[in-house]
Parts: sequence; structure tokens; C-alpha cells
Amino acid sequence: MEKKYKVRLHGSEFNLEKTKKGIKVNNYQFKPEVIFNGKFYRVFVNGRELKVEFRDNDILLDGKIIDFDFKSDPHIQTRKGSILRKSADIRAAIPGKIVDIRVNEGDEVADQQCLLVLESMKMRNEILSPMAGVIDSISVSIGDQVKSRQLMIKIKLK
Amino acid sequence: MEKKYKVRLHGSEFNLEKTKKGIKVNNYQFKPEVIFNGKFYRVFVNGRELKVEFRDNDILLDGKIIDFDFKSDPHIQTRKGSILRKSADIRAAIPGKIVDIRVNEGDEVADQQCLLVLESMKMRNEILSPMAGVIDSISVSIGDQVKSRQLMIKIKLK
Amino acid sequence: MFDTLLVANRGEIAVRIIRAARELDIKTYAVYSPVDKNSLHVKLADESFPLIEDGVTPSYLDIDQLLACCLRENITSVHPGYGFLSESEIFAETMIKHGVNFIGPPPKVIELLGNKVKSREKAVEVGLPVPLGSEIIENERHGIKEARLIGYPVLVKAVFGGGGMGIQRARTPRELRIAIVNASAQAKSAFGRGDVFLEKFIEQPRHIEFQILADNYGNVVHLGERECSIQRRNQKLLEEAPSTAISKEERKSIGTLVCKLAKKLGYKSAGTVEFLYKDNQVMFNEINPRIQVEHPVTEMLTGKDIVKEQIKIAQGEELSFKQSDIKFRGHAMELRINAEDPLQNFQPTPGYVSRFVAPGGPHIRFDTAIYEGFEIPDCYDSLIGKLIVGAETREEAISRAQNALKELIIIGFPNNITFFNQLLQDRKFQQGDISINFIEDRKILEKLEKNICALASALFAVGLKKSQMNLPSLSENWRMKGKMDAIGRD
Amino acid sequence: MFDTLLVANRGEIAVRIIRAARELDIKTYAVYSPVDKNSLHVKLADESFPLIEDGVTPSYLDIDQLLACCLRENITSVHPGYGFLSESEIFAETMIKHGVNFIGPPPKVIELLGNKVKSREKAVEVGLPVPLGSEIIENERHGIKEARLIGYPVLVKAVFGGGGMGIQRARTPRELRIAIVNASAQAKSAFGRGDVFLEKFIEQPRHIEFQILADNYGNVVHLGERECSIQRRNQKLLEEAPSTAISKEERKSIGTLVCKLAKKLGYKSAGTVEFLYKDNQVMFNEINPRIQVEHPVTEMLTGKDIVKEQIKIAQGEELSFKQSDIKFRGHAMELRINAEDPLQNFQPTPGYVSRFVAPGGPHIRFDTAIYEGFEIPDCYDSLIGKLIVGAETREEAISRAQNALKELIIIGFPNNITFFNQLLQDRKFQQGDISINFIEDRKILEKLEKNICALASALFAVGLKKSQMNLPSLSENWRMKGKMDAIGRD
Repeated sequence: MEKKYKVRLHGSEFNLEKTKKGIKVNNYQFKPEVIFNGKFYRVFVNGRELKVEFRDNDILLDGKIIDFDFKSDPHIQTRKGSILRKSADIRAAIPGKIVDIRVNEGDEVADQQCLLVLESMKMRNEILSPMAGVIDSISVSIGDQVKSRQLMIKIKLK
Repeated sequence: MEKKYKVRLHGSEFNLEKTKKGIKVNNYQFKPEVIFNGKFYRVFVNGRELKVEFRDNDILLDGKIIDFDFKSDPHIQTRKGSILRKSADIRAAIPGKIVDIRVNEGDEVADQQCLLVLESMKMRNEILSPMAGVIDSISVSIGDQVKSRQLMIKIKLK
Repeated sequence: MFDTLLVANRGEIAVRIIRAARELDIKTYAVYSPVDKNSLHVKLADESFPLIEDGVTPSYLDIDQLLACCLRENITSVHPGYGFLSESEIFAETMIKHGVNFIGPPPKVIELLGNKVKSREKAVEVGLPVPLGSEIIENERHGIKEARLIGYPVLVKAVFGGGGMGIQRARTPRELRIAIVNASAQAKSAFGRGDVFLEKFIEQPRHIEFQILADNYGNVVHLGERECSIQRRNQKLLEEAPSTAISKEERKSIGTLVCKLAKKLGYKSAGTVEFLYKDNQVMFNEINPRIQVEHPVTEMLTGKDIVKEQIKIAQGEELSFKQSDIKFRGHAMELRINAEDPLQNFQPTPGYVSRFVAPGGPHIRFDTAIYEGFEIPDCYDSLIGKLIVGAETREEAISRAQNALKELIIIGFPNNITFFNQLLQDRKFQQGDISINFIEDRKILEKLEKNICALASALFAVGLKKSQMNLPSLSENWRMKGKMDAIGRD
Repeated sequence: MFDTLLVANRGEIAVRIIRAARELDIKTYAVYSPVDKNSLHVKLADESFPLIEDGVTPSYLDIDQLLACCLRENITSVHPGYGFLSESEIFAETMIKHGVNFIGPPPKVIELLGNKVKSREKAVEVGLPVPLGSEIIENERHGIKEARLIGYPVLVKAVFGGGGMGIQRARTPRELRIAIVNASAQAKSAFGRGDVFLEKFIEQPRHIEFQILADNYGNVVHLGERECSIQRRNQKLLEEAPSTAISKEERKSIGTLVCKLAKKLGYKSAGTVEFLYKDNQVMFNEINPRIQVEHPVTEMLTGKDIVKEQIKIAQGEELSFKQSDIKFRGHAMELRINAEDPLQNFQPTPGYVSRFVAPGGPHIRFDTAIYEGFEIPDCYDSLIGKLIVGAETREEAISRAQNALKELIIIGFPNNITFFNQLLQDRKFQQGDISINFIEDRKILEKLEKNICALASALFAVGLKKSQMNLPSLSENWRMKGKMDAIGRD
């Protein structure tokens, strides 16, 4: 039985699948071997040996406190990108400021076309369209401060 | 009206008296002048100017968080040391280990005579008698670990 | 002597300036935008004043508010730090006009150095090599003519630009036409003036810069070079000194020319002369008339306090040492710790600092303005700390930095700590064989991703083993940690 | 090369050793007594093992337990730190006999240096000046005869003593009789052997010491001197380098003799040769065959890592530098931050660390094993941190230290931070005019008490003003702070 998870390590999220062959993270396949010696776990993976410990409420990787967690994720599609999208909600992945909007409502857009520019921490990030389609609605204006996950643009199939 | 207080500053305790002439701390007399500018207090004392601020739950002295508090203290005698003691409880001022006991129950002791040696943090502290008298009881033994405020010896008048 | 100083900046450099001023017995005044209310520089300064965000000029760029604060509080000097108003001759001029000492070079010098074509000319005059290049380009035809002389590929650069912005590369006349139009438009929008010029594109150069100090009496010294080739998105990530590319003789000869240039310009205060380096040849790039993020590298190497020197120079003190007094010792390295996700093309990741432990030990310095419980605002840059190490050799500096990274704990958002682990263990990096394309050339991000995925699989496997031992059956939602935060469980 | 190392110590020096070992890619093993379970050295080490307190031998002194740990875990080297077993030739010998490398000098050398009379003889042999003194005193009559030759006042010192223990002063033959009896009894009880000898008592000397490094191949270098005259209860409080009393020529000539002495002794590893200094004259005191608390002063001054050098020497590496390669730069100073109350005769004050902020910035180092929430045990020494500053001059070192003390926050129990404020602002200290009697001579504690009382009155006055403004009537029990702790209100 295959199971899919979201894992968070060092603050970043990864897709993880438990397969018969081992554990697949993003597109890499691993076969970690774990030994528990009563005090800590030794893991052999990818040619390295790691030490994992649990102390108080912390997880320590090679003696260093890290941020790690995971959850099962029913929302992960089996084959990524293989389904035909009917619409897309463009949400801010990070908080920031809208410094440019390059499309108007009703515009046709191509897959991977730049929709708007989101500035965060002095970096300009071009937000690209995940599909070809038509701009359904734009709910932000230039100069707006947006929060993480805030809806910015809706796109639908032509 | 004179009032007596205990104040704690930097973890140490001091005796404070509010008098007509000003404020007496231990045996020093001061006349601090305080000005509030709406944001912080400026204090002129002992030839210096200080700045005192309250932020969140902290007191800041010249911008640095300090440990300060006080309470009124009805137990402080008006004139220190002027009353004749009838007995004394010798308590540990600090936690530590008894490394030597120099008296026995029933012994006569002089004022300021060494009663026992308390070792704390590798320092040997000679504990002296606050009065002339007779050892009433000894409630510790060499090698004992004592806590702060723990009773070690009782002394009574001869 | 100054008795009061306004810190017209925020973050770690504001903290740095406060420390320097306090050692000189100068009272420090911080200013802060609404989101910076709880920042460390506000806590450390003797006094602090809020800036109002009026929606027009961002607060730290608001000359009127900063000036008003100085006049109201009788503040007699101002340090601009880096970024913000540090290279604004208008700011410098305004402050000086109102009797506030500006800690930096004279406004006329800042203005001249803002013009990249004129800066080049001055460098040429003292005998510093420059890349092949042009005057200001009048039109596309002029550009194509000049490019033929220079030879493709060429860069189209903004005359009044800086920080890698408004730069376009062109390989053919056709590309050049478009590049000139685009670069000019970008320059106009970013810097207010659309003038551009051409420069020969150098493939895989190193970025090397010299630190100088100049007082008001014509004394100029250099504090050696810094190697800043490890970059991402044209921004520096790791700086070190000395450079493995520069010999003692080159240091001396380039250093001498750099000092000559500073004298010719009438330069005062601390400054940095930037070069590209390729095939045993430095080529002048530009001068940064301000303190730089990476100045601690040179402080570690020389024992100096460059920010204090800036203040002392502005106070009218003469430099207390000569070139021959400067003792370079060992090797120094700075790692810029950023709130950014290397695996998402270094996308910034502002957030809440839920855990913070700084590294310690011999020859370790950690400059930061964060603390546990601090919320990093999203409207400023992603730099959250600078790990600086000193060592006897470059090899020791690397091992010391690796060890310090083991001690450094920052939890709450993605950051580039593990990126540096990956970088420092790269063989070519360890050999000092680097260029500004290093991260791509060595596929550091690809290796990093694989390694982090491996760690994730290892930790997951441990969780699996742990729960098998502790629980009767496999639960779908384990709780690895007591304290949960960002991700939000199902 | 070692791959494993046992740290047979605790506190900040254990943390220091772990850092050095990790940079050399050596796996570190900590041990801890029951009260040290939550100590930082336990958290930082790769692995850690509890020591059992059997009520007979304190755990960190228990050679059997330490050896058993090494044998059980296959640990191939041991670093003793300072204090505890660091000067025990029996410990060194035992470890070596069982195949565990002891990081320190050979046991025979430790043994010889434990004998203060023999150490003196060796120093005389290489031409180092010693104070007038005697052989081992056979009886009181012998003592009186020797004292007549030396001249009163004399010190009666334990032959096998150390750390200022078992020393008695005598001004007359009558005092001498008592002193010999007492010193001998004390020495017997503290060191197991009652032998004593006499030495001329030097009034108000300075304490100056030279740091040496010697490898297994006869290479010996010195890293200059440290001045450690600021002491209380015969224990160092502040150390600095260079000493204001030692000229460049003296540094060279004494340094040369010190290296000669080390060679004569067959010394290996790091060590310190201690001197008294009076009237432009050094007088040999003793050699400490171990790392010292104040070693970071020399690290800051020279850029070296002395603990790493110790490990490398023990691994059989040759010193990688010669005397002429050592670059002394500027001035360095260490302030020992102790949990002690200067106003109560420096009585120790263990407690709970409710607030801790370490200082930062250029040329600042803070070595510690405490953290917020740590409970300082009462059975070990009172050292809780070492503030080390580097600077270009002594004057700058003082201002840098003063500034760092402003940043250093330790709340929960009395400590000596404010004591150092008082000390550093003393005019004579600033002039470098110091001796081991400095604190008494300059009435530092009296001035400190008055100043702290003044602060208390000021804060009280503020509380008064504050409550008058905020409350309708004066309450007897104000609450100055939200968070309350130790004192316990009425």
C-alpha cells in the first residue's frame, strides 16, 4: 500500500511517498536503514550515517535541534501535472507587496506566462501562470500588501 | 513619617529608609531628584544622571534590563545591633556543604567566633556567631548538603 | 567630538553602528518604521523615535522625517549604514546644510561615484585597468557601433545604477537593440535616469574588492581585499579575505592604485573599490561610498573597527595608523544567513523566530538583529545574521565555519544554513577555485536538494520505527514534536 | 589522529574543548554528575554518560569511572580541562597505561611540577630569577634559621600545594613557628603531604605568566605574557595581555628563558609559567601543566586556538609555526563573570538563570556554559562566563569591555558585572598601575557599595514618583515588576 505525506524539514515542505522500494522524497528514491540502540537512532541513507535523537520535545539530527514534522496528505495527486486543470487560484506563497500586474481581466494567458510581480524582502518574484487560460478575476492592485495564501488572481479555461 | 524597606538590586538585598532628608540605603544618605519626561525618568543622584524606563514588564536602567524590587519591611530594627539578643538561629545564607563544624552542643562561644565552615562553589565560608552564648543545638553534620535558609545551629544566652 | 548620533537604518547594521558609537561615548538615537517597533536596534539605542509611513516615501528613505528628528532632538551626526539613503548625495547634503554631520564621504564624491562612466574615467586616470567599455550610448545605432569595437558579448549597464539592477546582456546586434531599450527603461524606472553604457561581458569572473579608509587630511590606507564571488541572484552570500587569487605583490600594487584613486577623488570615510577578476587581471567595476555588509571580514583579518574609524574620521580625527602598521592575520570568512529558501530559487521567507541559538567560541562573531520571539518583517531584505569566523588558514576557517553552523539554530522559516553546509563541503570551494557562477557551475542547489530529501527520508524512517515500537498500529498523523507551528496539520 | 575524545570536565571549559575537538573532526564524549544533567556541555557533546556520585570520590575526580567509560566506549583520548584531575599524574598515568591518550604533559613532568621546591630548582638552572627561598623545612628551628637568611616577612608554602592554598605569612620568628605548624597541617589535609618551604614575601607584586606550547619533537614557543594581577581571595578576576609592565625586550628575554625551561623539563602540550613581578623584576613562582581559565586572552592576542594546539600536539603533530611566526596584535582582556556577591566578600551565589543575554559585536567573545533557564549548581566553582575582548589598544579594550558589560544581562542571583563596571572606571586601573592588592588598595568594593546604594535610592525614588502619579494613595507594597521571583514579598 502506497501512502503519501507532506513533510516539513528546515521550514520547507516536501512530498514524500512510502513505496515498496523505500521512501521517495520529491523525485529522489531512498532506502534508509534505521537502528535503535536504546538511546538514539542511527540511520544509514544516501551513503551517510546520521544520528537522530528525541530529547524533551525536540528532535535532534546529529546533535542539532531541527524542525521536522509530517502529515499524511490525501490531496497530493498520484501523478503530478498529468491532469488537465479547469481553473487555477493564484495565491501568494509568501507575504509581500504587489509591484506590478502584467495582465488584465479577460486577457488570454499562456502556461508559464508572468501574471504579476510580488516583492518580498527586496526581492522581486515573478508569479507565473500554472496553465493556459483566461484571466477570470484580479483581486489585488499594484501597491497592495498581500498575506501568505491570499488570493490574487483567478484563471479559467478558455 | 519614616518608613523602612528591603530593596533588591542585582540580586542583593539592601535596607532602605525613607527619611525627611532623603533616602538612606545601608549607611549612605542620598537625595535623588526625579524628572519624568513622558517617556522615561531622569534621576540625578550622587553626582550622576541616570535614565529609568519601564518597558513591558521590565525596568531598564540606562537602557539595560535590571532586577529591582522592594517591599516594606516591618522586621527591620530601628537601630541595628542595639538590642540584646536572647538567642540566634544560624541559617545557611547560601546552599552548600558543611565541611567543618568547630563547636559542640553546650560549648560556650564568643561573639564573631567561627561556628562552622560552609563550602559553596569551591569557596569555604566561615560562619561566625552573631552573639556570645552557648550552643543550644546543632542540626547538621559534616558532609551535609544544606539548602538556603536551612537551620544549622541554635545559640542561646548563657 | 560628536555627542549624539542618529542611526538612519535598521537591522544588524543599525545594531553595529550603535555598538561603535557607544564605545566612543556617543549617545545613540534609533528610528523605526511601524513594523520595526520590536527590533533589536530600537532596544539597544539610548533613545528611539517612530517614523510614520505615509504611503509615499518609505520611512527609512524619508529625508524630511529624519531631518526633523535630528533638529527636534538636537542630534549632531547621522550614520546612514548601507542601503536606504547611504548613497544619496541629497540626503548627505541636506543633513550637512542643517548642521548635522553626515558620516560618509562628501556629497560631491557620492554624486560623482553614482555615475559609473565618470567613475571608470577616474579609475583609468590613476592607471587601474577597466573592462573595455563605451561612453553613454546615445541611441541603438551608436550602441551597435560601440559594441563592434568592444566585441560581443557586451553588457548594457545603467550609468546611474547599482546593485546589479538594470543590467542586460547582448550576444548579437539584434539582442543589443532590445537590451538597450529594456535596460534604459529599467534604469529610468529604478534610478530616475535612463542613461546606459556598454561594457565587455566577462565570463565567470571573480568579484574582488578593496576596503579603504581616508581621513580629512589626505591620509588614505587600504585594508586589503575581500573575495565576494559566491553570489546568488547577483547578491553576495559568502565573503572572505584574503582572496586565493591575489598574491601579496598584487595586493600591494592594486592597493597602492586604489589609494591613489581615493586621493584623486577627494574621498573621505570608509569605502570599497570593486573589481572583476579574470585571468590574473583585476578590472575596475565601481566604488561603493559607504560601509558594506561584509566589512566584518576585514575587521576580523586586521583587528580594526571600521565603523568606529568612520565616526572618528567624520569627527575630524586623523587616521591613527599608517599602511605599514596594518597587520593582516590568517583568514576570515563571512556567511550571510538569510531568511530565504535556497530550494525555491532563494525565495525570501519572512517569519517568526521560534528558536534562536547563536554560535560561540574562539574567533567567532555573529552579528544579528534577531532574537527568539522576533517576527521578521516582509518588507525589508532577507539578511538576518552574519556569521564571521577568523582562523589561521583558509582550511581552518572552513572547518570553524562548519562547526559554527552546527551550533547555529534558527527555527521558524526556511533559511540558508544547510545551503552553506553544502557549499563549504564542495571540493572546488575548498580549493578556492571559485567564480560568480560557482553555485550554478557546481550544481550546489541540486546536491542540496538531494541531501535534504535524504534527510527527510531518514527522519521519516525514524518516525516510522519509533511509532511501530510505541504504538499498537500505525497512525496516519504522528506527532513528532510537542510544539507545533506553521504547517497546520490535517 | 584521534577519532574520539572524552571531556573529563564540566562547565565552560568542557564546552570549549568540545568546540576544538569538533573542528578537528573528533567525536566528543561528555560525562556529567547528577546535578549537571542539563548542562550545556552535555547538550553539545556527541554523546554523554552519567557519572555516579558514590559519596566517596566526587564524580569528576573519579578516575575509575572515567577510565571505565573510555574502555567501554572505545574512547581513545581524554582532555582533563582545568581543575579536577588536570594536574593529577595518577590520572594521566592510568589513562596512558590503558591505551587512552592523555592530552597534557607527560605524567613524570606533572609530578615534578607538583613539587614547588623542585620546580624552583629547575627555573634557577635555566637562569630564571626566583624569590629568595628555602629547601623543605625539617622543623620549626630549621625554619627560623632559614627565615633569618631570607629576611622577614616570609611565606610558608606547601611543597605540593597550589592555587594559593596552604600559604601562611609570618613577620616574626614567633609567627613563623605557628605558621609552619598551621601550613603543614593545612597542606597535609588538602594535598595529603605536609611538607612546607619558605619564600620571601613580596609586597604588592604583579602576577604575570607566560603561555607556552611544546610539541613532542623539542619545538617550544611562547605566546607572550598575561597580566593577572586583578584578584580576589587569591583568585584571578581579570586578565589581560600584553602587561603594561613588560617591555618588548623583557617579553623576548623572559620568553626565551621560559622556552629553555620547558625544554629542560621535557615539557609537552600547553602550559603556563607563572611569575611574581616587582620593581622591574620577574620572579618565578610555578608552572601550571594544563590549559588555564584565561587562555582566551592569548588566543585573542595571537589568533591561535590553544586547545586545538593541545590536541594536535597529543596527536603527535609537529607545531606548525615558529616563534617568529607569532603575530601579537593589539590588546586583549578577559573578565571572569562569577555567580558571587562582591558586596558580601565575593560570597558565591548559585541560582537560577531567569534572564541571559550575551554581548556581541566586533572582537567580542563570550565563553559560557549557562543559558536561560539553567540552574547553576552550588557544588562547583562560581565561574559562569568569560567576557573576552580584543582591541587595538588597552584604552580601546577597556571601552569595549565597558560596552559589552552594558549588553550582558544575567538575572537571577547576584553576580560581579557591576563590580567590573566599578573596576574598569578606576583611574589607576586605566593607567595600568595595578598589583595583586589592587581591589583593596583602591577601595573598589567600598566605592561599589556606595554606587549601588545610590542606584537603589534612585530606583526607589522613581518607584515613588511613579506610584504617586498612578495611584490615588501610597501603597506599602508596590509591584515594580510583573515577574517576581526570589525575594518573596510580605
